[in-house]
Amino acid sequence: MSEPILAVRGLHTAIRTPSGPLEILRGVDLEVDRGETLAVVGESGSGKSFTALSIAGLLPAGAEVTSGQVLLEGRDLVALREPERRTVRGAEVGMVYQDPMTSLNPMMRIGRQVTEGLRAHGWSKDAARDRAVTVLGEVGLPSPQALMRLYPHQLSGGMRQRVLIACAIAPRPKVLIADEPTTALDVTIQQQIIQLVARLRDEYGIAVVWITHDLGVVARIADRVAVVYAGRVTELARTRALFATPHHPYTDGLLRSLPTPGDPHQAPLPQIGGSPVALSALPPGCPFAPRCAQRQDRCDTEEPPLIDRAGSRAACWVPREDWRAPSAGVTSRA
Amino acid sequence: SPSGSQNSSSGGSTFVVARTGDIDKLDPHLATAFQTQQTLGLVYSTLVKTSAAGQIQPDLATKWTTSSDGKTVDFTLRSGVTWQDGSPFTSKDVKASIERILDQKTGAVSRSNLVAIKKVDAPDDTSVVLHLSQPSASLLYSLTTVNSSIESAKDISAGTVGKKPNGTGAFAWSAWNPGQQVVLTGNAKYFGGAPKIKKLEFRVIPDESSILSGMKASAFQLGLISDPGVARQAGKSDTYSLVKQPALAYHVLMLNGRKGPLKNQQVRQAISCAIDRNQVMQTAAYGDGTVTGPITSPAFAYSPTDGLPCTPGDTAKAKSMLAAAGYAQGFSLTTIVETGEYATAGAEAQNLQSQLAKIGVKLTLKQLSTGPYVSAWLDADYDAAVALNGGSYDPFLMYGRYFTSGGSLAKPAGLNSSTLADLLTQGNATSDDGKRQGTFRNLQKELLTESPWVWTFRSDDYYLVGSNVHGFTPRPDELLSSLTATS
Amino acid sequence: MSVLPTVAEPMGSVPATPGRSSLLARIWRDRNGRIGLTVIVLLAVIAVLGALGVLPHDPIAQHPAARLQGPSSRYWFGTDQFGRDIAARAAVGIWTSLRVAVVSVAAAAVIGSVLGISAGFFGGWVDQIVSRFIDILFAFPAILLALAVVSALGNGWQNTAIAIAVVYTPIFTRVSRGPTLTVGGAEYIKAQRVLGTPLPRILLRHVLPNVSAPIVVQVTLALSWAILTESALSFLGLGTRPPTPSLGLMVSDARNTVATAWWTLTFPALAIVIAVITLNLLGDGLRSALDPRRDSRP
Amino acid sequence: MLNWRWLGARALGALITLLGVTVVVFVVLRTIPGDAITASLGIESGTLTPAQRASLEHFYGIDRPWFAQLWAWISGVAHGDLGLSLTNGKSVTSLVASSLPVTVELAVLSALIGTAFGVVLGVLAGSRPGRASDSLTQGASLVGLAIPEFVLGTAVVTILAEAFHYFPDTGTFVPLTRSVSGNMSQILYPSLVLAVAFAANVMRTTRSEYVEMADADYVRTARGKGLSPGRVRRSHILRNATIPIVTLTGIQFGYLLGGTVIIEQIFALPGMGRLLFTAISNRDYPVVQGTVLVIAVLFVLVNLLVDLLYRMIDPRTRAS
Amino acid sequence: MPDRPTSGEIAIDVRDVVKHYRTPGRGEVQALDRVSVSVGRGQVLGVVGESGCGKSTLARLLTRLERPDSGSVEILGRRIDLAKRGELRELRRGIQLVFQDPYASLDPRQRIGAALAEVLTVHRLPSGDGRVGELLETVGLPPSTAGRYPHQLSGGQRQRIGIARALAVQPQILVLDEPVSALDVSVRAEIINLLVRLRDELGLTFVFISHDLGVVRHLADRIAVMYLGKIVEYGPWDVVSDTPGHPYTRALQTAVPIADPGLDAPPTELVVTGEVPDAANPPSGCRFHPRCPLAEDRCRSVEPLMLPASGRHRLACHVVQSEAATADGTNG
Ligand SMILES: Nc1ncnc2c1ncn2[C@@H]1O[C@H](COP(=O)(O)OP(=O)(O)OP(=O)(O)O)[C@@H](O)[C@H]1O
Ligand SMILES: Nc1ncnc2c1ncn2[C@@H]1O[C@H](COP(=O)(O)OP(=O)(O)OP(=O)(O)O)[C@@H](O)[C@H]1O
Ligand SMILES: [Mg+2]
Ligand SMILES: [Mg+2]
Repeated sequence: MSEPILAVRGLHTAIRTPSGPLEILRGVDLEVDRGETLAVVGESGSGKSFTALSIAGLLPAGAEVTSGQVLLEGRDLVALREPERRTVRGAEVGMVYQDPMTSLNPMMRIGRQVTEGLRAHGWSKDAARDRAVTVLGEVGLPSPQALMRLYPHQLSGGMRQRVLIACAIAPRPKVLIADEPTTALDVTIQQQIIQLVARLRDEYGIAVVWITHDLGVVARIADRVAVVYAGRVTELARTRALFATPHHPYTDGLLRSLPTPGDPHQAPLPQIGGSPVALSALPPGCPFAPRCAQRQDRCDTEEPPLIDRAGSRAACWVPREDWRAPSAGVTSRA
Repeated sequence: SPSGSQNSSSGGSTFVVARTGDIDKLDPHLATAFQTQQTLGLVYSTLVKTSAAGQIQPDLATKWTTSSDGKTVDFTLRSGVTWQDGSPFTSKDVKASIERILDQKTGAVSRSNLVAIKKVDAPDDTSVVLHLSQPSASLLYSLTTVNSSIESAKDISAGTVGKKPNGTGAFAWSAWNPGQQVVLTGNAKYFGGAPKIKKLEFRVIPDESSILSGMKASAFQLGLISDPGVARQAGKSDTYSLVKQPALAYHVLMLNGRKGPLKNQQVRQAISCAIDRNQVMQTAAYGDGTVTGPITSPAFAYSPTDGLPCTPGDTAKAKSMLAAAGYAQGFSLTTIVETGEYATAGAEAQNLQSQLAKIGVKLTLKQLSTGPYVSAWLDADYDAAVALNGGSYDPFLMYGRYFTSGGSLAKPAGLNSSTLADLLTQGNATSDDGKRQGTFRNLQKELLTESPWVWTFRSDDYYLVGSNVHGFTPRPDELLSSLTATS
Repeated sequence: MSVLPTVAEPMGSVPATPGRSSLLARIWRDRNGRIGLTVIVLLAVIAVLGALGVLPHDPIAQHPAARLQGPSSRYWFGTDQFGRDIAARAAVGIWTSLRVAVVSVAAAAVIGSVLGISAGFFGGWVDQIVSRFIDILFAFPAILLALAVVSALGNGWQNTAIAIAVVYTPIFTRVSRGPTLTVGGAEYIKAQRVLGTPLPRILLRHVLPNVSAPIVVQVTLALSWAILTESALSFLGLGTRPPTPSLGLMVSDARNTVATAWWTLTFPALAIVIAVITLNLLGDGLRSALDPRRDSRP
Repeated sequence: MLNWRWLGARALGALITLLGVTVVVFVVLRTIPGDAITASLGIESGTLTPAQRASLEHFYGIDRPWFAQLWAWISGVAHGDLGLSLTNGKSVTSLVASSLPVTVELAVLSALIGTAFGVVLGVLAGSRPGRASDSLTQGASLVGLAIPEFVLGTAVVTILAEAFHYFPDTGTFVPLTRSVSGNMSQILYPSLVLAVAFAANVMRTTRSEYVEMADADYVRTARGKGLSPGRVRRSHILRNATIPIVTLTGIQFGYLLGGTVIIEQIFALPGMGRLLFTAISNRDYPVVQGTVLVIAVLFVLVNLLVDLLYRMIDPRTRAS
Repeated sequence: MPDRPTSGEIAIDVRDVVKHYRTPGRGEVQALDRVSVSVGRGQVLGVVGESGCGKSTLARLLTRLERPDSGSVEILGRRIDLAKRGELRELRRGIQLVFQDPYASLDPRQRIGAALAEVLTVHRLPSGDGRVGELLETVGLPPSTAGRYPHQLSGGQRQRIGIARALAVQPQILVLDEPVSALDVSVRAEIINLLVRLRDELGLTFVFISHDLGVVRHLADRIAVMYLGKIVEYGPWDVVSDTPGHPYTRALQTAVPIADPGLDAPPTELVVTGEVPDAANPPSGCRFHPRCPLAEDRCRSVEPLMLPASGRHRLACHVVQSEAATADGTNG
């Protein structure tokens, strides 16, 4: 098996809080190959954004990676000192953010925002300019020349997200990390962005890490999926495999809770009971155990590692074959 | 000194006098602010002037004689005097000036002191005769004030008085920058001899501490201050010396004898007895000054408390006097206090308050800035008023306007007393020195007995005199005439 | 006047979140807040002691024999030109200064907030009128306002307080209007309207508490300016009515004795500086305690 | 780029404000006891005969009903005539014209010094929140805010005089255009004193804006592009912090225009603060009215300028 | 699939409603332009459309947070847009609104219990812990929730509170403005199930607003599709969601990604290009024409009318309408 372009191994990230340090990521494992899209899904607050920021080295003040590795083509980024790290950022790992309305500097012209990243990585002024025009065209923005002189507030949300993507891919990075890039957009625009990123991925041969909480989006774009729960990856699998046979009851619950075509007026939607755990008050064993219908005694005491299950990997002690009933992890009453 | 250009006295070009206030008008007949009088007093001359000790001396008039009935005064004028604009000075100027003062429409300040003048004659260029309706001993003193300055008849008829001062004094008018400075130049043709100072600047430095700092840095040649607190800080310095000069003005607690308990003479006396004058002076003025009775003129120096049935500060006596008057429990008074005009007002008021509290009189301080204070004062709309009243070399000029019937300030004076009025009129009707002494001594006694007000002390004026300044001597009336001879 | 009032930085559109813990506890968690809270309580205790007159010396009684004495075991901070105990006067001075500050700022905050909230909530012509009125007050030199009030009414702490209140009212209007615009458009206010909650109740129970954070922070800042303004007015001869001591009065009086009796100025000036710094620190503490971004995460 | 309609609306608003100021100052002045005559003659005004008083009232124009006076004044203003001073008879226009440059220069210089120091210190503190340098700068700014201006001013004057035998020049005001050094010897020290509180305020705002802006999404974007920390600070954090700083500076500057009186007293500068203060004490209505109007005009102009500046700095408010 | 029979009574009747906003920077925004729609008692109307198409504006008009520029809004037979103060309070007991952002719609400084009790007090309904507990139970929350602050609840729990609060006045109509858009997938199902239960148990009338056709489909009897301030298609839920007529509805339908990796990406000709135009400056003719794969010349100039396609199904599209006409023609 060839080495993945980006691999995350046992990543732990903690943040300083008034009541002491809090572990947000508790051992994240991921990998993604060149030309491939990895989707990271999970509930709000599960640590998806922290994973992205840890990879890019953009953690907020007070947060830091405490252990683990981020391997870009085998090179551990965590071990790099900040100035070297900076040469990777943008140039080799590009980021696109969730909120296109606030992620562009409102006081700076679009052109400058695209070129400044290039200039930081040694591009000449003219080369950067040409590249910016090209790349703005590539992301499907009309009349890039004129656009360069506009300010963000003169663009719509969808256009701004395209600009952000242009900023990220302009230096031809090897990995593009997109943190919920379509959540703030309309479905029709989301569809356009999905297509755009897929096209760019294929043209550039880059690896994409796409963070989302929408399983529909996952199905549409991802080659591989990582499901995050309470700061850990609970299941890591190829997309089709995951949708067909989830090996973690949480994944299973998520998939079942989706409205399906057919006659929706008949039965209530299946749903996962309980509510997500707070990172500051994790139970001793598996963090999903309190909501889990497949729970066994062991789950309350010992946290499961990622276990290989028929080509997938899932952090669950109970093999799918031993589940009480396919839908038992799921209650159907409101 | 690093201050460089401005420090020019050594070069002899400009002599800078720093003071807190500016002049407000250019017509000496209307000048009330003492800064204006100080300044215009150097530009204009008067018929006669006073020595620092209060003696009448020649100025534009070299000789004068009063008729035996006291109703005619003859002046012989100095000849060869020229106005600063070059025209010659004659008796017509004197006649025109006095008539201008007497004219109601002018609103001249010294009119009320000169009303005795019925008629002015100018028989020739160097003689002037004043015809009086009645003898007036204070007349000559009235003629010494800046408000009685002689203006040029030409200016008067042209209506240009108050536009650009044109006098016969030691200094000629040069420029006025309101709020900042007044510049005068030495009058080479001055009849008293050309002053050594060629250029004299009065500069406004509103903050007295800053004047002191400026003196330390030799930025000024003369600094005029009135705040004893600042004077105390002056200490010793090699750039200036501090000269103290007792002023004619007196600090006083005026009582409104037409109001409430104060109508009762015993009550007023009790208040007067309760107040230790020295303590007021010690606390408010750091001991600088002189405890005084009503009359501050050096020529009429009497015991400051003779006339009171007690030694002031005798609280027990004062209390019993109050009790006798029916106020054993004391009472409340509100006093108006002027802020911003002179430094010690607040402190005096606070000490008076503390002293009166001992006899059960609760004094409430109502601090007012000048405008409202003056309004209230003029309307006699007060129980008591902490005041600094101007003095004069002549007692009649000090109290005639307060305590004679028809006196212009009889209302704010707060008391009508025919005894006082008679004494004042008597004192003014005779020019016999001995008689005047007796009358004014009685006046002082009567004022203390009636106790319309409580006189506390005369404060010192402070002059910070630059160490390279010679020949400056201060005067009790705060005029700066000695600048004529200063270098 | 010496004080340059500034409007506290906007606190963002999100209303403040109350914590599980009380406001005091949240201020306590902030270092600046902790210092501010401690010292202000200390000052308040001193002030109350001063006001109650339980101090060893009478702040008003004059002892002409003991004038201008340096600090000693009898007179901790020395005596002034009347032989009054500076320590006692400073204690009462803190009381006076705080009282002037509190009364004026309270008045300004109440009137200003009512105007600001009305303008922000109702918009339209109400907003137009209020905003114009505020513009006019702002364009007025503060000193004229203060001088006019004091000249018209005479001096005395109440009038000083009125003067300061007039100067600071427009600031509170401005500070409360902005957040009200945001809060007024917030969904929970719309929700109340749909639920049929009467307008006064919406304003009092829902708008006011949610715009209070910036107002409260502004209050601490304004308190500190008010103390400075009181001293500035005293310098111009328009402050508290003697013999009641106020810090500003003591400092401006002592300007003339400082060279010969340093203690007359030093202690009251120090008290002003400490009070102002303390209030600013308290403001910082409050700001961070009320910051919606702080522990807004579950 | 200029939006004329916006400018027109703003100008109209400003005009209404100024009219309001005019009326209010007029009313306020007349609530204060004492009138021009007592102000100008002091206690001597008690010696006036009724006829004299009437003629003086006529002379000062205070015998007419107040609305007539107001109208006369406003129509005078419209012709650039602010009336005559009651105390010294000079034209108010000339008094204001001579004191205006002093105050404006004082305010401008202290604003420049204050802003420069404030921004530099604010960035210093804000870029390393929680560090010793942060605490130190913040502490210093608090002290700067807390010292009463007259104490600081007196201290500066006294120390200069005691220790260096120096006293700032108090002679005729030397305009900057005539002599820079002469002008500075008058204006520099008072500006420095005024700049202390100004800088302290600017520093505090800069710091908190800096800390806040450093958290903004677009700053993260910029860091994500691999920009150096210095670049991020200059092009992203600071550039966006300019708007609140400009606002604050504008507000403070506006206040300064009407708030230099104490410093002008101590340093004996012939500025508008002192003119106003003296005029108020003297009940010199025309001077007070004129000065207040001019200060208000300046204040309104500064606000307009700040708004204009915003619209230049902030592309979002620019008319497209 | 039953098109649930209308009870004959009309709960909501909106006629020719126009609402324009004058904004300083943008000019006049045509948030709603001659919109008519009615909902029968006990029915669920689903409203879908992209951001800015006027969905929330419609909700605000229905609950009289705002009044229309013209047209009429009738709630339970009475004109809510004309109601005076007292009458309005009464009418609002009939219609309630649940907001999109459950956090923003709760006063952050009020405990849950107090918030619910306040509604009861204001409407002089029997309050007290018992009633509050009942309400909480209705939305599936334990009574202990009453003691909490909004920020101490999860998103789903907050949305339940929003619903409970609306139910407190026992309304007959609930307007739900994107009640699940802000929620996680795992929680979304809970709320939808809750709403279904309430509809069935309490017989409520719903106006359910969403931008997600998939979600609306799950709940609605009728669906109205909006585009730039206009309703462009309206009909029974299954017709509109499964075999939509209007090209915009079709685009919406295919744009929502389906959670099935086996499915191919939608054919490119159904993907709408470009973005929603500014409502302040809507395109001439058919407002959708610049993005429409079927656009013809007349679409640029002539505004299509809402015409019946079949039965209760109506839409506004020149191309589809004429195709149908031709088809009818050939058939007939
Ligand atoms: N400054 C902080 N202090 C304490 N906890 C924090 C802080 N920042 C983030 N967290 C916690 O870290 C966890 C992970 O946050 P993250 O932003 O990675 O979630 P996410 O999966 O991206 O969620 P979403 O879908 O809402 O974006 C959350 O539980 C959040 O509460
Ligand atoms: N108060 C208002 N002032 C000005 N314009 C407004 C106002 N409210 C809404 N609009 C505009 O009216 C149009 C319709 O807004 P509305 O909120 O109804 O859209 P929506 O369909 O609910 O969108 P979303 O899905 O984003 O919530 C938008 O263009 C919006 O910008
Ligand atoms: Mg996230
Ligand atoms: Mg909406």
